[in-house]
Amino acid sequence: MAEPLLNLSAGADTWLRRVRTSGSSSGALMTLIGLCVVFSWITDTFLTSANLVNIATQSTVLLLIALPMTLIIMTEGLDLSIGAVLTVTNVVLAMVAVQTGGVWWALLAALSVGAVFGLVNGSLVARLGIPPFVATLGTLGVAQGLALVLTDGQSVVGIPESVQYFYSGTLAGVPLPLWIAALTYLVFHGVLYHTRFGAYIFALGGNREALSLAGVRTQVYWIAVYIVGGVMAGLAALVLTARISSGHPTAALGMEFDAIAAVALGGTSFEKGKGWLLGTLLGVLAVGVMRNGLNQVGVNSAVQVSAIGFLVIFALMIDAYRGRRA
Amino acid sequence: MSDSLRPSAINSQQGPAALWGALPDSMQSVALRLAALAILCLLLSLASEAFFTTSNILNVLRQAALLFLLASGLTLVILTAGLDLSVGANVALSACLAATLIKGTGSIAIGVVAGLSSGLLIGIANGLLITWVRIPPFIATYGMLWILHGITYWFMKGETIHGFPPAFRAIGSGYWLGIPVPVYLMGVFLLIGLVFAQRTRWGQEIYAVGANPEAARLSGVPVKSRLVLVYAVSGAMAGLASLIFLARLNSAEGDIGESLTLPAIAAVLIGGTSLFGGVGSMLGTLIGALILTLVLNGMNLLAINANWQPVVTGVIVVLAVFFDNLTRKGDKR
Amino acid sequence: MKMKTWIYSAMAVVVSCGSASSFAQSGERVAVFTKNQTNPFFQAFRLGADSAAKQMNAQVIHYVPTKPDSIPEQMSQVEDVIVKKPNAIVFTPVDYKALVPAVSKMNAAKIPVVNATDRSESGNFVAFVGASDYKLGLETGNTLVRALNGKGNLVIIEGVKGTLTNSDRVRGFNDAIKQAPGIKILASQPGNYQRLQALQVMENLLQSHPQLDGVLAANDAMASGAIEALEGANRKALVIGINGTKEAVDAIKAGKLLATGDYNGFLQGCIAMMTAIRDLRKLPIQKEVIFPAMVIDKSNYQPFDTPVESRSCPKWEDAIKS
Amino acid sequence: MQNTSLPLSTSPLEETPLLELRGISKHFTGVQALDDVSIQLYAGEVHMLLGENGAGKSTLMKILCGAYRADAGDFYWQGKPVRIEGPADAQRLGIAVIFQEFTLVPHLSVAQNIFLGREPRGRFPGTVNHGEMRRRAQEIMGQLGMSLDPDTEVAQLGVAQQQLVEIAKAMSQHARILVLDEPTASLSDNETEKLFRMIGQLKQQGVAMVYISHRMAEVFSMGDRITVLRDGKWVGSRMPGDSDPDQLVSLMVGRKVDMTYAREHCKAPGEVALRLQGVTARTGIHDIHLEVRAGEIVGLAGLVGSGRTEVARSIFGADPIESGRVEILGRLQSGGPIMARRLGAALIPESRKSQGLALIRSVSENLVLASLARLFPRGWFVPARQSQESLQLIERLRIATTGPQQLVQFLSGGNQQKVVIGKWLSAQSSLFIFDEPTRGIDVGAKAEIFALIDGLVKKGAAVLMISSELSEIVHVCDRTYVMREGRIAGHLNREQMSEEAILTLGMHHG
Repeated sequence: MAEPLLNLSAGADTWLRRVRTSGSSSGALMTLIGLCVVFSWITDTFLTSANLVNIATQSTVLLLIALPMTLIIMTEGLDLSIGAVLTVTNVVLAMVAVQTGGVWWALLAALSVGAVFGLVNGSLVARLGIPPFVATLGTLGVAQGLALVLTDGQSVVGIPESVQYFYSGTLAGVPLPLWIAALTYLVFHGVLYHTRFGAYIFALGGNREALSLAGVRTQVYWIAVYIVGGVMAGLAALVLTARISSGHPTAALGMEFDAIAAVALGGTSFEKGKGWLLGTLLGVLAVGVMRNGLNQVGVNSAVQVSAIGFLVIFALMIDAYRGRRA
Repeated sequence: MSDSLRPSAINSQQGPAALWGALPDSMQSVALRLAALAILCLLLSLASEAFFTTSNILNVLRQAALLFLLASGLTLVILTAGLDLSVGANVALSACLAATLIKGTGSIAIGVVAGLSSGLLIGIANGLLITWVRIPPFIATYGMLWILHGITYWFMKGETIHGFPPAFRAIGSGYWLGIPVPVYLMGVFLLIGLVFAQRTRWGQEIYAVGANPEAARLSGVPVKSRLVLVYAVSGAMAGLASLIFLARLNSAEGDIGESLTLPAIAAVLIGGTSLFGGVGSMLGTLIGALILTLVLNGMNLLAINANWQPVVTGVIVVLAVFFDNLTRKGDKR
Repeated sequence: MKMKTWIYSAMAVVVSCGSASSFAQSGERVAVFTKNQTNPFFQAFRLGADSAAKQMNAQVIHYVPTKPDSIPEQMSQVEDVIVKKPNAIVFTPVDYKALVPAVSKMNAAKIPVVNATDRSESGNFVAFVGASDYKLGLETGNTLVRALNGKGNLVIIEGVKGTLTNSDRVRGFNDAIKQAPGIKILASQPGNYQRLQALQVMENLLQSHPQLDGVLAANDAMASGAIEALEGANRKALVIGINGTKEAVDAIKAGKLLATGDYNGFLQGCIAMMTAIRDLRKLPIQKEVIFPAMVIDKSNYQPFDTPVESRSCPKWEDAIKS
Repeated sequence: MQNTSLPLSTSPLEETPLLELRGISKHFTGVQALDDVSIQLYAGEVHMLLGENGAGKSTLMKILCGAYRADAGDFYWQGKPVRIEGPADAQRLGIAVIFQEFTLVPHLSVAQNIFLGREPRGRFPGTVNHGEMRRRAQEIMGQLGMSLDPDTEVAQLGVAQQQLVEIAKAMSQHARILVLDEPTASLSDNETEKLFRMIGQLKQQGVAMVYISHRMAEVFSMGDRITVLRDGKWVGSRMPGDSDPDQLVSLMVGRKVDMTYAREHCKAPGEVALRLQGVTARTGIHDIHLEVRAGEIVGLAGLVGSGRTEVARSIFGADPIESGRVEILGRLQSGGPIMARRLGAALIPESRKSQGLALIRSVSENLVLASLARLFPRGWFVPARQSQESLQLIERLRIATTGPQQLVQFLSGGNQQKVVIGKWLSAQSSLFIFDEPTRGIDVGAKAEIFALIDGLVKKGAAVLMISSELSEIVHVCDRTYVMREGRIAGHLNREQMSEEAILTLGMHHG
């Protein structure tokens, strides 16, 4: 899936220069290319357009939560709760959709529940000074429990067709989730590289003191980053609910670690506000290609489990090796 | 206060405030947590009469023992501002390895040695990945988690190994003088942990590495080998915990340790060990493990719907660290 | 440069060693989906499918989610496999409602599907092979009621809330108990089909209920968890499980477990695979294969005592008769 | 530093100051940081602010830029009363401060840093007009004679360039008042030249400047007016014409201190404690030959970036060397810091806080950090032994602390440096490498540190001292090497040593 190179007002050269400077670590790029070559060499069904679309569609949900995770990690933060929040918003969206028979109220409910969790995360970190790992570990528990309480363990069914359309439907031949993912990536790209909020995210990670001295209300933007995380979990819930056409109390538990791994794979570092959005996209695709390829080849599932671990460590080794040399 | 070089007047507060002020930071946080633990016990014994029976207390101690053993190794890791997400998977692999060998060779000793050494080797592998290949701890141990799960699934092929000799099972579910064996192990390793952290040179060096690794390195402290040591200990403790799990469950299957990693980390955080490194104690972790187990036990006794358990655990972790921030004097990192 | 070539070769090795095993046999290619890699029941199911395929020299590829019981992952595996167009699919949905879209994808791709173990809520299938959870719950419940001769307190340890197997089995338990007024249900708590959670739930239940005579566990793993808890607290009670795993049979032999419902993963695997292959070869098949609810106890455990690996599938004819 | 080319201008004395602070006080828990301080800032004038650390200079600066709120006192802008309670007020008035730790965001471009918080609006709400921002950044940098590409990431710039970006950032806020906190602390000479020329231009544009410095030469060459603070109180204001360095120092310290630290120099140096032969390392040092004998204080002078810290780190094994030999007390040093310590070497690093101390640990835990192996050989840690050792050191070094249990982060700069030295005394080192031992320490404490170093040498230790204060090198060292661009440019023995000689050897030729 060609990454949309459209960018708003900045000249092309600055974008490329930014890739060269912050894109120095290309562990994800090399891993992705390596995997594609190996899999297309081993099985002919890998490099078919149907399969590639397949990988992209499956990776949509992970991308939708990996993008905000990139911003949060760039502010030297972390969001362990995004997987559980995605689960509880999936349940909420399903329940409201079943009640109202439509998708819009359900989406609104999911986005607002996500925003509330984001606000709680942000306030705990920004106002009360609780380390992000601890704060979001707390909200992880709360969201996970809430999903169980709301459904008492039962999955929510009877999802109206209008919701399922968001996964099965296509627009101009391209599956809807791909449009959602591409549009979201563009918005994030625009926000991070072309808006004040984006510059402040770099500053929140790079030098928070400088931001407050510049007369900017840092607390507001710091909390906003976590709210974006929550809201994106709500949006991802739309695609997830459409995909599994139900709300399930354990649907996306553990997905937060996949997101963090994809972001790290993509070269965003845990300190000093060094972030690279395209890297995250590559990281998500690398994970998707790995899983799909191994399924295609029919590799023993135990080997598949280990392969994911090797993938993460390999990519980081490349960065550490290049980092030391560069 | 001018930067004059006259030694300033000794701390002038009088009375209990002086006593409290004089207590070093770590003692204060442990004292606070003991108070919280006492209040929790009081509330629970009022709420349900089944709580304060010897059999329930022993039951809680045994459950807490397992959590503490895993969390004690983790405490040292978090003291160096690191993290070990692979402890759960380590327990799974070590338990399955030990189970297979005990069943295969019939000798408990071989199984126990296998379990401990597999845990230790995994810990050393984590340490080397982090110090030599320089991968951030969070990601290195996350990758290791998947690799270990893969190996366990491939190794066990979905089978379960069950039925172990009573002598082996004793270390998990046996009683000695009326007290469950794991509780003794908890006591022993609490002592070893306290002594190692507070009373040995290596313990002091680990605290220093957590507080400022660069300053430690430039003071001639072998930072890299201390980090490998810390992850090795965490792995070995996971190996030990896996044996007790195996003995208690009397069977081994692929995802035995799956649900242990986050509670163990939570116990360390509730115990007051700071994620930024350099601050924390083994005693705190024990209290953290007790608080966590007591709450879950209390909820079961009061027949509160199990769905609420993750919610309560999450809230406790946040509250514990929040109070720490309030009480810790000006340690804004 | 050096680094890149090194990675490619390492990747190739990892992938090729995994795939070599599945190219060995020839004949039809059947994809088998199971829920997870840790529950012995599904391991028996996979072995049953393998032995049936070997008998009828077809080729089997297993697809199991890396994260146990992960709905989105099984969904992805289905989508990936459809691209490869296997000849037939044996499908055990992680969740009988959530995986319906996956089934419709298989139907759209015109791949014949045999539904096994958990009956999917909708979608057209060549056949359904499984046991009746409800009947098993009922039979095992009655066995315990008879053993307690109609009087006493008991607890139910449920499986994973929301799964079809769990709700049917628990319904069976409750209906059995309704027929015996003397039996009182003290509590019904979930153990999520996991040994450790069942152990902890049981330990706490033992604290709050001094007088406990029987335990109905929705699967064998939880039954043995309950047994460990009872031994840990040196208390006695009659325990019943379901699935008929090797471990349960051993426990019955040792007198710890009263009885277990024969869910027989191995046989389900065999019949499901045979049905799929026979359908491909246009041989007569049965649309619905429901195993009778057999309760294994001290009296009849011998035939079930052989280890799963060494069993082999019965012929189609005599399997259908039983 | 001799007089720079700038004429000593006596600025036109305007009656009403651009900004007047009257009766400013600020109180922190237990500390009266500022007590009734008044100061007048005139347009087009460089107002020098002197005072020991903790005298209240940085607090005054933070109040000026709105980071702190004054407890009492009022502000008059061109005679009219105004309020400064937050960064926004200061910005509105045009007050900009350049701190020592730069307020720059590493992974943002130069233009983005300059306009942080005040980005020009783009087409859509919230977006930034990059083209406009880049153009205005170029325009400002042009006025200040800078030739940086506005799109380069700040992380890729050197210290000097980053400082220029800070100043451009201040000027982008149409700053009428510019506060500079020890701007030349880490600048090379020609970079300092460029800075002074820019300050001259700003004076022409009528910008009022507050210049904080510890370097007397700068005070007299650049200052139009001098104010001295001590213990948070105003102690006096002078014109450069009617005062001299010694008078200012005594004002700052409040007691007569002999500025030049006299010490009788080593007559008979012992055998060789440190020898470097042809040492080259990837960190940018080439073919280093030097020797330090027991009983000697040998200087290592040179401009910022000439590789002095890199030499120290290579000796101590903190950075690997590519070729050449390092011998400590006659034995080859081929390992890392662990081996260096075992051979008896000690490194007092450039930045105490990040490389020298564990701030959240106690004084005694820091003091024994390098001697744990010696004090507890069998591994058994005895707290009594640790407190006994640290009490001894606290006494010997006269460290001002409430007790061995106090956390190091609550000590002043001078006392923290003493803890670092104490750490190495406890390790019984005999070769001491000091890297800028008195940076960020005031005059009073400096004398104390030098007395300590002299004490070490008198007991037979060898000392290699790196310092950017030429007067310190000349007064304290027995002889000195001078480095230039990663090489040893020359060696000056006792007689040849003078500030001018060092400077000429160290200056970039051509």
